[in-house]
Amino acid sequence: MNLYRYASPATFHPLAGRLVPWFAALAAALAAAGLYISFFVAPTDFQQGEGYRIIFIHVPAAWMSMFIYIVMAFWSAIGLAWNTRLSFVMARALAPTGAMFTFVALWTGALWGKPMWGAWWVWDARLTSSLILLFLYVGYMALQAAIDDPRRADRAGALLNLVGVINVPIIYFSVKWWNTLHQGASVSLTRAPSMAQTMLWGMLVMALAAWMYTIAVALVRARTLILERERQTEWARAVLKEEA
Amino acid sequence: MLRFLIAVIRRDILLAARRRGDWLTAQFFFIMVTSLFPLGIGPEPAMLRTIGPGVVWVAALLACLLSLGRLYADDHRDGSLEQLLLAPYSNALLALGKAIAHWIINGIPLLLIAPVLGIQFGLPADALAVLVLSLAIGTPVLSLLGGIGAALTLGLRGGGVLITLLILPLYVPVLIFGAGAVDGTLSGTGAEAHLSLLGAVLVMALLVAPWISALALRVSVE
Amino acid sequence: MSHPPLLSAQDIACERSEHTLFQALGFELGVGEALLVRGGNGRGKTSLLRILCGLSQPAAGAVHWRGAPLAHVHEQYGREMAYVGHVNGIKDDLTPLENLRLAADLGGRVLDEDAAVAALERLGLGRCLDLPARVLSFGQRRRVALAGLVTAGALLWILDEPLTGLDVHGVALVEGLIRDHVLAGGMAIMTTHQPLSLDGLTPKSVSVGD
Amino acid sequence: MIWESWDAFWAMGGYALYVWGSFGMTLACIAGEVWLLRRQRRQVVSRLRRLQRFDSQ
Repeated sequence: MNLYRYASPATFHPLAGRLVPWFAALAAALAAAGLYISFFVAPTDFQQGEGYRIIFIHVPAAWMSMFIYIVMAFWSAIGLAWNTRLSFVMARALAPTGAMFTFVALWTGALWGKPMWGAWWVWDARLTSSLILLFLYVGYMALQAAIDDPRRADRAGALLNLVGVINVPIIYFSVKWWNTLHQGASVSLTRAPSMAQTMLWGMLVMALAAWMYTIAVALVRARTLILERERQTEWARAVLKEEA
Repeated sequence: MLRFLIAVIRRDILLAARRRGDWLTAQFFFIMVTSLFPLGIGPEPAMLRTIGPGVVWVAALLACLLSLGRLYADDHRDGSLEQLLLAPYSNALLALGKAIAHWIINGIPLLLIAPVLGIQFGLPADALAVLVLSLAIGTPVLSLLGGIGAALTLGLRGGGVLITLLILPLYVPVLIFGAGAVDGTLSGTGAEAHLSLLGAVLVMALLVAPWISALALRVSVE
Repeated sequence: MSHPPLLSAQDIACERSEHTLFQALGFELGVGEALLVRGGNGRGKTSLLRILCGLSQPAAGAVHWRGAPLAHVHEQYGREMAYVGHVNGIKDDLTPLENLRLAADLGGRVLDEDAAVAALERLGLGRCLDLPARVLSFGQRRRVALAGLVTAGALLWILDEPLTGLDVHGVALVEGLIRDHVLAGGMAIMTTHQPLSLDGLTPKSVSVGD
Repeated sequence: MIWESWDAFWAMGGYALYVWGSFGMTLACIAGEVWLLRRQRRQVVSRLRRLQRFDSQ
């Protein structure tokens, strides 16, 4: 057995197992603080009333949906450049959470749009590019699901991910361009008129909570993926014996 | 190098010429999809003129995707893809040649059909010219990006649907700039900005897509 | 023989979906030598040949051609190596001669039409020159692919089950083809399930997966 | 404290459906993901153990 190649998954699995509870706890604490700020510290908006409190979910979710895709591309690039399996696994483990946050951004955008714009869905630049980002996530996951050979799935997914990340700014720009041509500027969710300091803090704390949650969830998913792939190895056998 | 590129293009054109049935399918699909829209929406001329550019462009995207499924699949099945990959030239050159061939075989006919379809939607002459021009700049991008999808989904079950899922989101900028150019002409705001953005997208696709397609082919053939 | 080895494989390993097909496999091959890859079904013979072609990457180890890793000499190796896989790689819509012409174009060579016709005739395809490959039998299409070896003028032949689908006469023809090539200073690597007799030539052999 | 009563808090100044719909869906998504992950982990572990028993026989 070539020890070097198996060394990193074998150490990653228990390490990730130990880290998960810490990240989960941090996520819970930050989320509690963020919710407190969103509901009890941030004052009522004079224009949008209480409805604006949706941004404390919407904006962090929209940020996360972008960040996670970029982080995935980072892992994909590392995996392709240095042929490290763990980075492919990390990219793969992040995708469902990224898709989840994209969905949340769309959902909250729609719920904000109904009272503010009078329609559940408006072809606003941000919502539209979020929708296309969701398509990109879905495509990535569908490609991975369709390929049985993990080696090919890793690499094919990574390439698609990289093409996607090159395209995201172009898509975003084109949608924005299209939007300004077709309907002019409307009240934007993120450019709320009174962007007070407390609101910014609330969104930042919520975004941090989302980050910690994402890390915890991705680590759990990566552990499972690695265990599945390395089931033939000594350490995986030992882990399976321990875990009931 | 150029010789290899030309050899690849000539090869695909020769093969397409031997199988004209396959080739005509995508063209007729393009015609039928566009002709269905007035039936679904109603023959009101002003309405048709507004949606015309978008409909023609969306149909072009779909027709392109329809033929992309076979870009590498036939060669993969009969083993000639392996021979192409082993040829003494860069694989990126192969991917570029395949994309150019795809554009000549499937893209250029779209350009020729599009004005006729534009007339169905009551587009004026200047808008028709811009429509053809935007398709001329935009369809090579579709072939180049689509090549990546075709390479990634090579030999997978449900590859035909999967490629749609992977590639359509990447086509969004082309659709926006392409249809936007025609819209710009119709509304009098001009098409130059759209066309130059479309040109920029084409340059980027030319620089990046062949390399990624080549890597994807390597991954899929392995 | 004291020729320096042109092709060398060191310590290569191959994995397919989670399990190891073979590992620590190595050999060297010089001009005028042939190598027979042995092993049962599903043991990785084809995988080994594809690694030697440069179509797949080994999970460990490396393959060198003229002292350089395959990935660095892709273009040179492409000119000096010819591969016939278990699918023939010929186009059904083209005639045998057109297929050979296409292969030459893509390899950057000019096809000597007379030599190509001679090669096809040598393989018993003289009567099928103008028929599309679609109407040929499996064995005949195999022969077209093998005729491509002759016209490719490559130094190293890598053949995956070259005898599959051939009748007795065809087997003898192909054996003769391989023998002539190797004795004339060529190299060949092949797998086969059938007994292979190359008079006056003893191939090296390597086993996978046991 | 910016809320006059808990009722006012839950009513969200008339935006209850939208605000609680957003936060509720987010919570549901997170809970769903965590549940799916746990289930997946359990399934994978039990499947691999079965495979292992099969291998060792």
